[in-house]
Amino acid sequence: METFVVFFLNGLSYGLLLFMLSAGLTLIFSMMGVLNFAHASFYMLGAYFAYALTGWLGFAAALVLAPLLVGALGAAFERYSLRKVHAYGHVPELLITFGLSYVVFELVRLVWGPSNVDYRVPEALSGPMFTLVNAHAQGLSMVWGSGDPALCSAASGNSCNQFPLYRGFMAIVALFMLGSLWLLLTKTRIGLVIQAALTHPEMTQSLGHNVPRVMMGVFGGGCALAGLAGVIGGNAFVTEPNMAASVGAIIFVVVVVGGMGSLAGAFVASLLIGLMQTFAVIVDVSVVTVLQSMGHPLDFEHWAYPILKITISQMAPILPYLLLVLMLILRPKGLLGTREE
Amino acid sequence: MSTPTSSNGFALELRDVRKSFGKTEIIRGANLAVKEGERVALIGPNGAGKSTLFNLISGRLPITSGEITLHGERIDGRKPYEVNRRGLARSFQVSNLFPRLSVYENIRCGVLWSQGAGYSFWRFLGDMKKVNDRTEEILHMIRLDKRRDTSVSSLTYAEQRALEIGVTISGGGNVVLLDEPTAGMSKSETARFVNLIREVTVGKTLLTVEHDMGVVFGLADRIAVLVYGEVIAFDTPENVRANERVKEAYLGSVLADQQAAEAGV
Amino acid sequence: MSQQAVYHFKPVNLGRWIVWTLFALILFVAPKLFTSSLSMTMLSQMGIGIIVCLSYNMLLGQGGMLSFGHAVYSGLGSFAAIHALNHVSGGGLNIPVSLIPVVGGIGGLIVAAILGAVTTKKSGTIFAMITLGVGELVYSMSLMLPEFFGGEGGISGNRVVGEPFMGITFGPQTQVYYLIAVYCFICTVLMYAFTRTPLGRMLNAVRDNPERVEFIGYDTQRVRFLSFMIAGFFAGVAGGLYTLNFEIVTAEVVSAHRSGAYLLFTFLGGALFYFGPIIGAVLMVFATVLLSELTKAWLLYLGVIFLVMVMYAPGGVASLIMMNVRVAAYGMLRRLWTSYLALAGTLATALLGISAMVEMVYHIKLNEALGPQMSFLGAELNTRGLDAWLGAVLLVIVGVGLFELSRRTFVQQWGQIQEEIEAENRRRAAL
Amino acid sequence: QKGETVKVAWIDPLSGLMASIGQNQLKSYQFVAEKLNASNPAGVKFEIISIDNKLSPAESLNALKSAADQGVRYVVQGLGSGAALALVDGINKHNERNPGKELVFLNYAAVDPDLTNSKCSYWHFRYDADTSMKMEALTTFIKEQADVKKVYLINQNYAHGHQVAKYAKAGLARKRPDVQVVGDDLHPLAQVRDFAPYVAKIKASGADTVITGNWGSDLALLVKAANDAGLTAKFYTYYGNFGGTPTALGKAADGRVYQVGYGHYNMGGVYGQLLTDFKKRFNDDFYSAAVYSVMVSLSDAMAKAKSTDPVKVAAALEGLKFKTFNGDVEMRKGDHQLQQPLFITKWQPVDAKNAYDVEKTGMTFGLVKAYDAYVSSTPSSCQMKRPS
Amino acid sequence: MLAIKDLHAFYGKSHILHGVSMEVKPGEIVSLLGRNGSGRSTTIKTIMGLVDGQGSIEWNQHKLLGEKTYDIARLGLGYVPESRDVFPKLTVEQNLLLGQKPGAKGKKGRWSMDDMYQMFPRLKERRHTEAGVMSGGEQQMLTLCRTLMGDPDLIMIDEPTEGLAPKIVELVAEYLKELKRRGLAVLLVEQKLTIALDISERCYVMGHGRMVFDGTPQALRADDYIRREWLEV
Ligand SMILES: Nc1ncnc2c1ncn2[C@@H]1O[C@H](COP(=O)(O)OP(=O)(O)OP(=O)(O)O)[C@@H](O)[C@H]1O
Ligand SMILES: Nc1ncnc2c1ncn2[C@@H]1O[C@H](COP(=O)(O)OP(=O)(O)OP(=O)(O)O)[C@@H](O)[C@H]1O
Ligand SMILES: CC(C)C[C@H](N)C(=O)O
Ligand SMILES: [Mg+2]
Ligand SMILES: [Mg+2]
Repeated sequence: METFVVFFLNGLSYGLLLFMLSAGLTLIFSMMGVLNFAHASFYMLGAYFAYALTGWLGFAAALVLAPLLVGALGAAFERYSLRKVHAYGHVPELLITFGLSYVVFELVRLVWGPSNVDYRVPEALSGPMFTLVNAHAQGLSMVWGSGDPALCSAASGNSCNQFPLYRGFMAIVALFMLGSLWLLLTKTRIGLVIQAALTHPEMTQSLGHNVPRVMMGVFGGGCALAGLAGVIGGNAFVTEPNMAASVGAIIFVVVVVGGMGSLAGAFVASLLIGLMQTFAVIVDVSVVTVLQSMGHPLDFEHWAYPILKITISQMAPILPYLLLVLMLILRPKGLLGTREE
Repeated sequence: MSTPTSSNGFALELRDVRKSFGKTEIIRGANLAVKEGERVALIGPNGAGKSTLFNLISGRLPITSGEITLHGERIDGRKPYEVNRRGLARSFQVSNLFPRLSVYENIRCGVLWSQGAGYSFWRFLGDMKKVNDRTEEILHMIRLDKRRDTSVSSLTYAEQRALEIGVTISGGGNVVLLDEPTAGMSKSETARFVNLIREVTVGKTLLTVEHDMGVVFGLADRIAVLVYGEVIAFDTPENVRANERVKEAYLGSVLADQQAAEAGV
Repeated sequence: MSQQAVYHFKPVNLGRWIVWTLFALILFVAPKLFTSSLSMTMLSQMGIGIIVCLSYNMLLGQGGMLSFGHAVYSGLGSFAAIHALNHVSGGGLNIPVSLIPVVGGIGGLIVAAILGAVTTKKSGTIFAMITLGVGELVYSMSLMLPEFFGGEGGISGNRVVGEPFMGITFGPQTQVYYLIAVYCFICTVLMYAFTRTPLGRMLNAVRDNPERVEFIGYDTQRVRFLSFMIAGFFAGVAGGLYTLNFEIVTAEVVSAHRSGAYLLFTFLGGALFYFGPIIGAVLMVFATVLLSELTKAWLLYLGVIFLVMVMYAPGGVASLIMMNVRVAAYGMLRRLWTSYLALAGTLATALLGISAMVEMVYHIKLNEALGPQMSFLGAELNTRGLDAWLGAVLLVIVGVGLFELSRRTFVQQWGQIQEEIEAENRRRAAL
Repeated sequence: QKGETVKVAWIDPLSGLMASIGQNQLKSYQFVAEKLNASNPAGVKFEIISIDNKLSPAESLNALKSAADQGVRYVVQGLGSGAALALVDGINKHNERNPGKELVFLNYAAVDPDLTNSKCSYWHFRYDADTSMKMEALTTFIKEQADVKKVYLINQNYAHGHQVAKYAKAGLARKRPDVQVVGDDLHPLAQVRDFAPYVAKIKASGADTVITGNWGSDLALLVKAANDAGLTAKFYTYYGNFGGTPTALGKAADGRVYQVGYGHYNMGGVYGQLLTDFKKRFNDDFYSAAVYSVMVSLSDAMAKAKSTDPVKVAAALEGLKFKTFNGDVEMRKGDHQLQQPLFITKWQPVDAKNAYDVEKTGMTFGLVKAYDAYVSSTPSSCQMKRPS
Repeated sequence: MLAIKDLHAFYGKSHILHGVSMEVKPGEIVSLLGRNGSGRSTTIKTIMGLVDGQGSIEWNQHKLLGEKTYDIARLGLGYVPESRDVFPKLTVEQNLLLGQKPGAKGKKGRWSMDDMYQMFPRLKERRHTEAGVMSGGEQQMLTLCRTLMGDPDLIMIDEPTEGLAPKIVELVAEYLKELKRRGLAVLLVEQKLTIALDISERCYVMGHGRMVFDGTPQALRADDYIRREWLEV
């Protein structure tokens, strides 16, 4: 039970982080049809800007300013680069973001050096939010903060699991993102304008909509979201030049599994993937062990042994890709998507 | 080319065909039997389901219930390419071509299957005399010889429509479905197209949708009227024109008469 | 009219013979001109790259299928080939080394048949995403299955096995190069031939308008699937050649990185023209092998080149060439050469300044151990001194300024020429 | 050979996952070369030519070709056994096919035991201790730790990680059969972002000790997640000192991270001097001390062979006994594996005895135990083919 | 209010309009006739800023050439393209919603959504359908209404009756007159001569990118030469 709760919380909070990361991408992908390969680069920029700003103005200021800066850069990129290739179709758009990701990577390395920077969680947000105590006498209980050290000491025989405060903070920001995006998309016409412009840009302009500006806004907004995720993910994990590459592919999985164009889908997919990956880690089962428990041990020499001996927990981090492939084959629209292309 | 004849003499037959999208039923039990070699025009108000009916016949959409036969053989439930291989060709209301290929290649694509090229990747197109001759022939028929190497995107609207018809008939299907072939054309062009269509469908069965009564009366042996997903009349042009229900649902009072008059009917 | 006759006479075929002969000739003499062992490996890799990029373009350019996982087919082809090679050395198999690439091809074909059955069911973004997922899966699996993929060290083999045939052992790189060149030539011809077959043409049709294809008797999925397998075969052949060239195959051959490189450089070369990927492959080898050796800032250069190319020449290098060929065909290229000279000169000046600055920054960041002195294109620069920086800035300012001037004249000239060509075309059409 | 310039090609990553480590190592080589150029027994001048192999085996082979073209005869590499294995293979073939242009491979960090066992080569010399040797030292240390009862293995799912797990299990079974291995996890290389579930799993298993061969972000993230979840188990690592990781460890990991290596930050002597100078110059840590051994032995061997000819130098290197930062060491003749002492250190705040501040964290790796070379020496199955 | 003088227009390098001049006065229905390819659509597109032009286009003292399309639209010009261009993935209602110009939300325009539904009940029936699957004729109705939602002072309609049933065509003619009654000016490009001549006050005939006729419908009906040379076979 205790383990389950801990895993569930971990899965949930990881899922929320994934959502944070992919929210901006969903926004851009669904509205502009651009597969922004540089999204993770903007995430990285968010982290580095936050690192630089924290040292100067403090974390709170960084939390606000870094995403704005990243958003401005994104908008500028849209204005001076992406827009030029828009007319040539989606492949060039994708490639130009590809190129951008190289440039950002190199510049970051040049400016901040090739290894980790010391960007850490601010004091006020570090430490545990609550502790799950499994005491022999009372069963499972929850204590705010780190709990009484005596309660968790080895001598007491109780086992404790702490849930970091920062993860709670992360979750709140993710939910805030979800809420504001949802408002933006449902309460304004921006979403409609962009979808219209996607198929018929000229017509949309003929109806009096300033399509270029809206596009720039959306791209900048999406990048700002990535930047915000960077501010928060950068210190939760490590801030280094490879951080972009390491999340690059997974966020595409989230967006696609959720259904291209569906914010709710991205949300559900993030949680699903977060939980799935987390729980997969505890499942030390493989075809070999299953066969064994059924009384048919597989010979070590069997040709398929190497494949069949891989346990689900070993596969955990690649399960999302499996999910992606299966999802696209069985339900190309994605979980909550409406469009096929 | 000999037209295969079916047991009952009908090239195309629809029996109680129904189609719903979600809860709305668009085609509500349509019945139609087109004889071999006959030219039929399908008219009806906007949204009556004419294009939908074409989509059902050509296999683009599955029918909800009913039966469609081509030369006596059931074709409902088949994929579009299977229906096409059995001799049914169709055009589209909005030009639906291969934009990056030249005019010549567009037609050649249409010709390939019927000349047995299949999926082969061991024979050169250049060496396939039958294919190329047939392509030239069609090109000539639709009078685009001069534009053979132009890419589709730089054709004028009328040329695109002509090519649309060319691609449709190039496969040699003997039942041809045309969806508003002359829409958007000026009067002179329209007249030219009526002739063109007559010419290229000699010996074939034709089913065409049109809103221009001039074309309809100029082309059709019989007219079917589709209203709200049902065929409410299927008769000779004269009788259809006189039909009060048709007048009320579709023709209106002035325009149709004028057009018909101009076409000399 | 005689004009008419000229029009119908097709001199194209003669031209084609010349082009192919020239291609063969280049393949033949290249190693005579560039003899160092690095240039030999680079030439070999270009030959391999040409095959892969052409096979990739079968999907991208000709079929409109954006694949993020093409390395899976070339890579698994490589693995098939290395296992075959080792079986040959082990005596379990008896095929000449020169046919090992075909084994790779068959490997690629089989993998493409299995995976393609799934992926080609869809098109567009969905196809792209499936290939991305499949690519990641295969790559991850390759590290988890050391039994087949050899783990981190990969699997190595020795190409010098079996009886030498007419003294050919495939030991020296030159012999391997010529094997690659022969395969490269044959594959290029075959893939070109493919574009002239019914399937090749229908692949274009499917790219342009899959919906309509269904109404002229073809099954789009079938067309995509068959072409996908053929592309897989050629990718596999390239993979097999890779095996012979490096004699070691590691998991990186199936990595997303590789797939990405194929995509990028095919596009950069020009996906719209048959020969575009050939240029792309040559650039790919220059960029990854040579550029990274010449400068530490190669990734930056590469990224920037990409941005610029995609923005200003979305048709790739090939389209730039073809635009000029068109001008030349109307006999007007002569008028441009001064402009080109000016453009090149000013651009070179600006680039010299920019790269000097980039290199100095990198030197300061990475090579401090060697002191502030660095050599750049033969010149000694002091990265701490003001003069080097000032000089570089000056170069940039002068270069960019003059470039802008010559660009304006050029654009004007170019526009003029295009207009004249249009007019000429209309005149000819009216005849 | 006096006054001759010897070109040494450094073939390691400057881009990709290990770029940051690579840049540090390149600087280390340039730095040591400069020191030795001032004076060395052979009186030669070293010139380091750096070639980025992007962590790729195939690119390493390209780099090798290019190095050979530039007249290089000595190759150093270390980051990634994959590239090392490719290089060994490539050099064997090169030397066979190009007599008179032999290349010698000096490996300073690639630790796959195969390199000095089944895949051993006459042209390859290793200056780091391989996975099995380090594990030998670690398990000997654990043997003396009574509080170790439950051990958890977590490693990257590739050759290196597999080997760490394998040798750990074997070593523990031999030396501490009472210790229970409560978990043996493999996760993909550099793909895991959230280690929280792994940490929760470790916690649930009740492990008091974690052994991991992880490096780079895989180690940093693992320890970070452990800190967050309040996991108090001790971590026995191979690469805790690699650039960036100490920063990630931070104060929170105080006393919980052990590391095995051929040297340590607070050993003073030559290494102490190198560390200080390097830090002053680059504001970075000189963590791969093997670089020094490589260059010193190379110069010694040249002096001994009285030549810079790689064939003669290789012969001189075999069985060479030389003095380096961690004492008198020997390049074992049978497999070309350097026999040197190993040290167990612990992550702790700087104090009087352990004064070297790592990455400005206020922390350092303090010595807990030193082992002589024989302790960690492992037998080799190498059947060296020597050129006749 | 709209005055065009000596307008030249280009698609890339090909010169399509060769000095077109025309004008539309407030509350007037003007039709622009000509064969396929004579440049009528191009004229309208140039006015909307969708094609590059040279010369002068003036609209209530504003120079339109060089302005951005959306600014031109906001000045009160409405455009209904011949290619229909409904937004296929949006519903009918969303399409209409997009017709409203940004910033004009509060302001009450001449037309409401209900007016549109009244005009074409068929649209109301299908208002939650994706516009892309609607029948050709329905799409035609939708584009007309969508532009009206933006409350333009001049509406330029390119072949509004294409693909409409004869009865609906008559209806459309009625509506155009209704628009005029509400004070709109209409610039109509039409193939169906009967209708065009019936409802318009003045007409222009184009040929090969030039104006070849300018006058009343009566004059055109009377001018056999123009009709034969520039309109019929
Ligand atoms: N995929 C679909 N989903 C929902 N409704 C559809 C779909 N396809 C067609 N319809 C509806 O079916 C009705 C009939 O459309 P169809 O295109 O067949 O009309 P039509 O008779 O061809 O009209 P027109 O003459 O205007 O072209 C329309 O109201 C349309 O909205
Ligand atoms: N996008 C384009 N690129 C190049 N030429 C074009 C383009 N669009 C139209 N044209 C050419 O411009 C000329 C005028 O076309 P336009 O569409 O204005 O004619 P139109 O009078 O509206 O005729 P239609 O009845 O075909 O709509 C034609 O010759 C056409 O081929
Ligand atoms: C430098 C180390 C991180 C490399 C690691 N020992 C390997 O063999 O892959
Ligand atoms: Mg229709
Ligand atoms: Mg027009």
